[in-house]
Amino acid sequence: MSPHTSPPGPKSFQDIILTLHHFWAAQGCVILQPYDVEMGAGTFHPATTLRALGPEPWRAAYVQPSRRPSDGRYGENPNRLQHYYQYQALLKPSPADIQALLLESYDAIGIDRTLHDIRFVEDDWESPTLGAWGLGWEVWCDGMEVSQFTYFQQVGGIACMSPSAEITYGLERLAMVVQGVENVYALDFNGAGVTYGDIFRRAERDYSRHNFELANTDMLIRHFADAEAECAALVVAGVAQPAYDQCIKASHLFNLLDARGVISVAERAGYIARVRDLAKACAQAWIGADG
Amino acid sequence: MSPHTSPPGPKSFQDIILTLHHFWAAQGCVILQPYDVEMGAGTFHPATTLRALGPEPWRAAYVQPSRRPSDGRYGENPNRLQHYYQYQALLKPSPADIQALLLESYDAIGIDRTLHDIRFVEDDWESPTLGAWGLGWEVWCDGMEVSQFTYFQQVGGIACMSPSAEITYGLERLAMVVQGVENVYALDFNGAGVTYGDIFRRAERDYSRHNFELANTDMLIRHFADAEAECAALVVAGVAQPAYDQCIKASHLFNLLDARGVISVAERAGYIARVRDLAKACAQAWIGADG
Amino acid sequence: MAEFFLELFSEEIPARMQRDAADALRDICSWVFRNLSPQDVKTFYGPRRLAISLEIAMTKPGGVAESRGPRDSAPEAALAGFLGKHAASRHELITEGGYFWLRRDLSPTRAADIIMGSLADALAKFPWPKSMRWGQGENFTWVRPLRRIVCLLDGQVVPLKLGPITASDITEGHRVHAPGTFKVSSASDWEKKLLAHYVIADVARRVGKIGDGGRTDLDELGLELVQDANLLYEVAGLVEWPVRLFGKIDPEFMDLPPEVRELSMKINQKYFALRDASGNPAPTFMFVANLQAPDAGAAIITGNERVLRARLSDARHFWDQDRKTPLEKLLPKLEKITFHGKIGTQRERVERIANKAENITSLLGLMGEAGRDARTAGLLCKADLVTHMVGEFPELQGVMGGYYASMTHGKLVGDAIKTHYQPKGPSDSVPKGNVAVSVALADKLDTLIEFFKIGETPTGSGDPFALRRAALGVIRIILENDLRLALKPLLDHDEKLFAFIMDRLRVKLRAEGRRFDVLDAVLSAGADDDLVRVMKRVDAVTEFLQTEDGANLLAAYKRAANILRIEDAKDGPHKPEFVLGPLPMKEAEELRDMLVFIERETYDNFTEEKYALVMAAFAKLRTVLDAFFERVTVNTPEPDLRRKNLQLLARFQYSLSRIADFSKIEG
Amino acid sequence: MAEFFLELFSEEIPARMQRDAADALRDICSWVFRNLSPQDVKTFYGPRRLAISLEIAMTKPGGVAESRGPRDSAPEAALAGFLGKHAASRHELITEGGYFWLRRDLSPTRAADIIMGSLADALAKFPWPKSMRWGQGENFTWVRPLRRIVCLLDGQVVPLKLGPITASDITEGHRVHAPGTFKVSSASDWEKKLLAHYVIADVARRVGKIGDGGRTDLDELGLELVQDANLLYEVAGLVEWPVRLFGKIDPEFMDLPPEVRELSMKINQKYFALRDASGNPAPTFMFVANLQAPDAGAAIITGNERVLRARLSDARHFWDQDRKTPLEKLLPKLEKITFHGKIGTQRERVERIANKAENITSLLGLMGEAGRDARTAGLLCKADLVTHMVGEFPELQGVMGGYYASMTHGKLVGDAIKTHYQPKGPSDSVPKGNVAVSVALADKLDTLIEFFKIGETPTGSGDPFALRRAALGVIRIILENDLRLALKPLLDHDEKLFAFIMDRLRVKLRAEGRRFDVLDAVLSAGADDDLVRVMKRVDAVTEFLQTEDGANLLAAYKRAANILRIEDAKDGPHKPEFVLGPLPMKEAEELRDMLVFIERETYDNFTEEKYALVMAAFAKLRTVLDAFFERVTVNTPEPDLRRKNLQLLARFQYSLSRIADFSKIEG
Repeated sequence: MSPHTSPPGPKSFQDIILTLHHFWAAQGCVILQPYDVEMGAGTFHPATTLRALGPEPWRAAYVQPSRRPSDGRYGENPNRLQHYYQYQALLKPSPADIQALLLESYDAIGIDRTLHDIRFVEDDWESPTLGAWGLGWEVWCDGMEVSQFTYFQQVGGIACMSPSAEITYGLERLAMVVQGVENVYALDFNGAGVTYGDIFRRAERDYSRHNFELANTDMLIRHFADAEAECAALVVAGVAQPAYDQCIKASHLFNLLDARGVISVAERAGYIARVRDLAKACAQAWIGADG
Repeated sequence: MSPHTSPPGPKSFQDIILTLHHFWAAQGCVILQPYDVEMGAGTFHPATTLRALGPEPWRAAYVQPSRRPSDGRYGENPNRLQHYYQYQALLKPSPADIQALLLESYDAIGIDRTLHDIRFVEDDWESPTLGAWGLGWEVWCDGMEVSQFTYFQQVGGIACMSPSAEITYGLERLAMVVQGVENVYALDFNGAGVTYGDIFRRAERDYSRHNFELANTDMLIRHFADAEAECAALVVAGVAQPAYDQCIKASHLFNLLDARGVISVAERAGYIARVRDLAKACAQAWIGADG
Repeated sequence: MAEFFLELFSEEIPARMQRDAADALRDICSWVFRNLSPQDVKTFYGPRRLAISLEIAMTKPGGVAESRGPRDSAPEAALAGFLGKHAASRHELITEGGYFWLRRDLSPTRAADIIMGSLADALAKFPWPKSMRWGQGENFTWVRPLRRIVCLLDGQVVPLKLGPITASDITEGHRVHAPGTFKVSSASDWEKKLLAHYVIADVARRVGKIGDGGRTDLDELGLELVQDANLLYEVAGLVEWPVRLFGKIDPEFMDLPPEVRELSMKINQKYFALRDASGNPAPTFMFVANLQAPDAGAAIITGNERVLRARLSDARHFWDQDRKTPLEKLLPKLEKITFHGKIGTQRERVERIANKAENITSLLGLMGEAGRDARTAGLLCKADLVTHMVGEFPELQGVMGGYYASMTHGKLVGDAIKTHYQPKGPSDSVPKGNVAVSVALADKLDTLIEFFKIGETPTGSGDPFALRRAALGVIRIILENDLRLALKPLLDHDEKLFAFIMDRLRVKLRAEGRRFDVLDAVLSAGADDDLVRVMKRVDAVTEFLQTEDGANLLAAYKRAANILRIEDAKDGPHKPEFVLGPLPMKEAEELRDMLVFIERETYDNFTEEKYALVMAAFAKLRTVLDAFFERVTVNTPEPDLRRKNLQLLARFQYSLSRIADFSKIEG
Repeated sequence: MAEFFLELFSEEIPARMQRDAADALRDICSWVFRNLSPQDVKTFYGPRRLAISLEIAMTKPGGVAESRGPRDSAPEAALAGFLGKHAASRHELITEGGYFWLRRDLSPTRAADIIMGSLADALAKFPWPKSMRWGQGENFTWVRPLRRIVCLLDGQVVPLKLGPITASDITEGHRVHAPGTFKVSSASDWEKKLLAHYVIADVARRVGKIGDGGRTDLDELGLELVQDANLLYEVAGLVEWPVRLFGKIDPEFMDLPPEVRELSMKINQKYFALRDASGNPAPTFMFVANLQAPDAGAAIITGNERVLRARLSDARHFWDQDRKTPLEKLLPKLEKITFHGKIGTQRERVERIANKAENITSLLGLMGEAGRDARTAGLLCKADLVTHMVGEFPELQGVMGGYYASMTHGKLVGDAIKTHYQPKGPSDSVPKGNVAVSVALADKLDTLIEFFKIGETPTGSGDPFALRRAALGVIRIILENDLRLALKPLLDHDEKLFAFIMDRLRVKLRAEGRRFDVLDAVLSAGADDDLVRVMKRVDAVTEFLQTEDGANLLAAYKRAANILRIEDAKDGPHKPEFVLGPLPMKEAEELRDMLVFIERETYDNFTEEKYALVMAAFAKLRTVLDAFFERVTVNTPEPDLRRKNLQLLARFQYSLSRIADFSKIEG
């Protein structure tokens, strides 16, 4: 391996990710790839949702592109994106020094704790669609929420036998703090002249149009029902992860419908409950079958 | 950053990936994340398909989970997987020393060129679904194909203004060579006791059942038509990448239908042509609009 | 006596839970040590620790434990069972009063044993609002992972065990300024060493440092803190070593509505707003760091300013966007928002509110302009639900509608929309001004009417649609604005709903420590749906009852009522007719004449709601009543006279009943 | 004369293109340097370089360039046009023969200029089967990126430019053994230095090293290479420094069908199969590395063995899986495979093939068992298309079906299926044995009939369904098995198809360098759809024509035909009737009698296909024919005699026409 020497100055976006990979790998995490199904948050990755179940120890870290259709701002807002990256570390069981590890990981990417005010602010987490909840914090750096920290208590309606600690870094925000920039599109992506905006700005504009104006809602509604039925059928067949893919799809379809503004307040709860039912069924299938 | 020191002995699967990231980052590549839509090969990632178009310089590297439904072997075959990882580097324009760079990247992950026989064996690449072709090689290490190397000539039906060099590493095969193991499931994943099989074997079994026996073909056929129509509509609306997502989906749906064995030889060509039409339309939309 | 000291050191405890947790800890210790003469209790709480110190006896005195066994005549089996249960042998028993008894001497209990036993048990059931498991998945739960326990009795470690943790004398200080651990030997040692390790253990000292902080910094800036006790305590729960810092607000954000700016600052960032000498919002915010940084906080300020800039940029964007579209244009979007499945859309709702608001203005005697304004405000009052700003900050609903409406429809309409959700709670103020009042009333009345119509009424503790709050709002708006309205027509004559509102009024009075028996008395004296009048009467009666005359009258009333109840049971009822002509006793005649006089005199006053005069008139009854009861034997053997006396008493009751049913008044 | 040397150094050139590329380079240089007396041309090719050396003159001699202008009487405008085109002025022109002429002296051209000009132009259009652009997207294309050019003339660099590259005297050696660059001064210097840099430039030497390699290694192992020239050359195109290595094949794979093992080795891995002394497959494979590794190739061997093991494991898995399901069970799956949209499924197809195969066996005079076998083999011949093994290795279709079928249906059926695609090309062998032959014929005939039925016949170079190959297969199977069959009934009497097959037979003969005119002659002599008989006749006639008698007879025939053509045009046709009775010339009588004799004598022989005897009989005509033409004046003035003579000649033609239409034979 050609030795990798960090460039001087703040780390680039991609260097931050690589640094976190090395950091968490050193903690025994498997460094996984993002899941290749559109989803709203890294928690939906089966390496979190499914592996958080059951008693087997598990440590994993990965990046997850997170699609939040409603958060699109046509590439005009310096802080809001409908597509961004989460860095997720999951440690089961939660180790005793997990908070210290998080802080050390900040050290690693260049946030000096003696100069920056890092805080753990209450944030109880709940995912109604995943039938999951946990307790934890937002982690603030100088008033900016840069991570979320959750001790999982329940996932897919099943109490966690061996509670995991889940750390989710908002990579863009973290990078903005590290690089001291005000506009996400101005982030130095690779330390060699490419900015975040060079890569993603056009997509933000186009997906905002897609999410708010263009996506075919009739189709999305049909596909939601399809994913629901397919998930149920696959659960019956006992294939947990393929079934869970359909659950993820249903969730994302719901998010798209929501962004398109065609779900009434009354219908919302129903959609969420339907996705939760899928998540629960998948969790049962995962636990039920022998690994 | 806590310094990352490679462990002694052969690199773990995840170390190989991180090493390649550092290597290609040093060549000015942006290190991207996998695309979060199911696809058959890293070439489908918009960072390749779309960015290979047009004259703008571009260098990117990333891992892509590749889903090949027909290649499932129920977790029983030591070399075949329906889900595996490609490492993709794309350099536009192709640099003069690109072959040397590839060989140096092998050095980096621990393949000693003085002991191993590395060869470039003709392999002209064509993706009928992407309307793409190029010339290049399979790269062999001791008779094992560990990478593909292609100079793109056409993508989405459009001649490449500034031909890219595309390098695709088959990560599992590469790791098997590096680690000297015969069974993919025995690969050391993280250098800390977790094997590739621990993570993926159950999924291989379940997805093989899904792909060959369970997936609802009526639904897949409908969704193919849906993706086709939606892609066309989004192209008309001028949003290239959202449209292209639908093209990727159509392609994967086709692969699933193929695995389920419901596409006759006669129909195959028709399906492929339909996906290619989508890819071409997306490429036009990408090029046509101002970036 | 010895000092007991306990510190429960955990990962960060939610600020909002800390004070209650300290109280709970105090309660637990007081109970567990109840036999150890606990005293000098002091609690500490903060982000990572909850602690208590108190003086207790080192031992609980011994005594005798007595258990009654079966009857001495019981079969052997019963006796064997008793012996088994207590692990006793036959010779330990005595018989007494026909029963077997087991009496055992209890030795004194060491405080340390109580700590390891009862205290540990009680702490394991600590009443956190939410608690969690962690690590290897033990069943022990805590608000966040418990990492250390210091447990000292008279300076010695008591190895209390809670879940995975065993107590020691080791604790930690500030994460950054003083990493690592240290030993403590007592509460004061702990507090002193913590201070040396950059932790202010006492919340009051932290609050002081945050809220005042010596003030020199604020004085230098010439600014005043906008007082917000909740925020103060919340922030004190977030820091161990509070450091006041000041950041600039970019001028471009100073023309945003202050509510927007300050909500964003407070809710999202826990920043304090400041005012300049003239009381105007200052372009500076105060915040509290948990760090004494070597650069005097420069980096922290930069970071916080950046965050606020980002937040306010977002707000500014919404503000600019929203102002491009008049609220009217948003009405069609309300058609897509279901208010409630059985009630309909928000669009239908605002139509009703508009009608009702206009109706109320006309009932209030206002014509033309005001009615139109009320209608407009009613129609637009929910339109801001679909603005960008309210989508982002739901707390600003109404407020934003107010701003947006005032731009196109003037201040009256704007204010009406702004305040139409008020009062949002018992401490919130009510809208003022006819238009505002009409809209706020209409909004709440509509909610009440519609939910009652579909049967979604509150049950027990369940009130998902906050109808109780709405009812209270109606009451307060009416009363505090002195609105003279017949309420029932506004309720579509829904008697159940009227009763519900009256019940809320009763609860309100009780909560205010006022006599709700008087309310019942007044209401029983004649159905009235003019709340203002009802309360005038309540106030008059209440006030009157507090006078000696009033108390006397009440006593007389009760006496009369008592007599009548008994005699009516024999041959009643006795009608409250005036007995004309001379009566054998002049005291009876005087009472009758006084009643006639009072009734005549108070008739107009009552109608004119001059309740003070009414009561003053009744006050005059005192002497004649006293004389009557002193001299007249009501239950005289002469039947005619007895009837006349009883009729006179009934008339006395009747006269009073115009103002209140005194039988409902406790006395 | 000077040495010209050119090396085109690129990234790896596909092995299959290298030889043609070297030939093309030779052609280009020969053409470009045609005026420089090129000689001693030698080409080199390998994975990364294409080179040529030859001797050429340093200059091309001068000469005169002559252009004819307009007529000297042409208008001025025409003249001006001519002058403009040649950039000439009026005084340069001369007139001659009524035209203007421009004659210019050409100075001698330097070879270097030709290299920089014409050669560069020609190389820019190098006829690669596929070529590509790279880098900055220049329009220049090459088979793979061109990285260096060495271009030397008499040891001096000629800075030839191709695309982004300018020639120099610098090249590179082996990637690993000799990284970096070095200078060369001549072809021999180049070849010598390359050798020192671990590159064998001459392909023949590489092939030699691979295919023979001194043989000591093979001798030690006691093994023989399975010769495969194509593989040898392909591998030589993949390595610059070939090193023979040997790997073990795990015993567990030795009971796989050798086709499976060897296909996997050859196609996928470019490994050579080996045989032991008894000619049996050896559990060892040979392969060629491009590296002389310090561990003597241990790591390389380990790696290659691992690859082969993986591949063979896969194959073994398929083999085990497939054998669990009898082929019959797979037939329903064929229902889902469309053979062609207008023709139907594979299931329908095998039904037809089964019928036809059985029919053919009975036509071949075989009954019972053979018919049933043929039917079974026909029905199952495509079933392996849905086996795992053929899914993986499509090249093994038929072969695998053969293995699988032989397990349950015996060797005859198995062999029939195994060989039923044969012959796959002109060099492939044809099936043998009645059952195999029937199925192979049935398969091909079915394909031909069905595609002709739907009109999908080959056009020009387009033959997407390989019908030409199928027709040739039919021909070869019939001929090489000596099958006596009437072909037309087997073609459902499709005359177009029959003509197509005959045309293929014609092409086949031409390709074999045989006289297809004889075929036409034979076919014209009487429609015959028994190909064996047709070819016997062709052979007999061909052989006969090669004798002096035959040549003479042909000449006589042509003479007779010539006469008849002319005379028939006047008053013909003259019928080929025997003129009975005496004739004026005994030579005519003798000819007649001989014809009578021959016709009588050959009738049986012809029917019995004793064509040699037939020809021998005709040979006897020679002397009488010679005499006839020498002595008889055919075109005598006497009409009767002329008619008789002409009828005699017509009869001569007629007699011959039994065996062939000699007019179709070139001579």
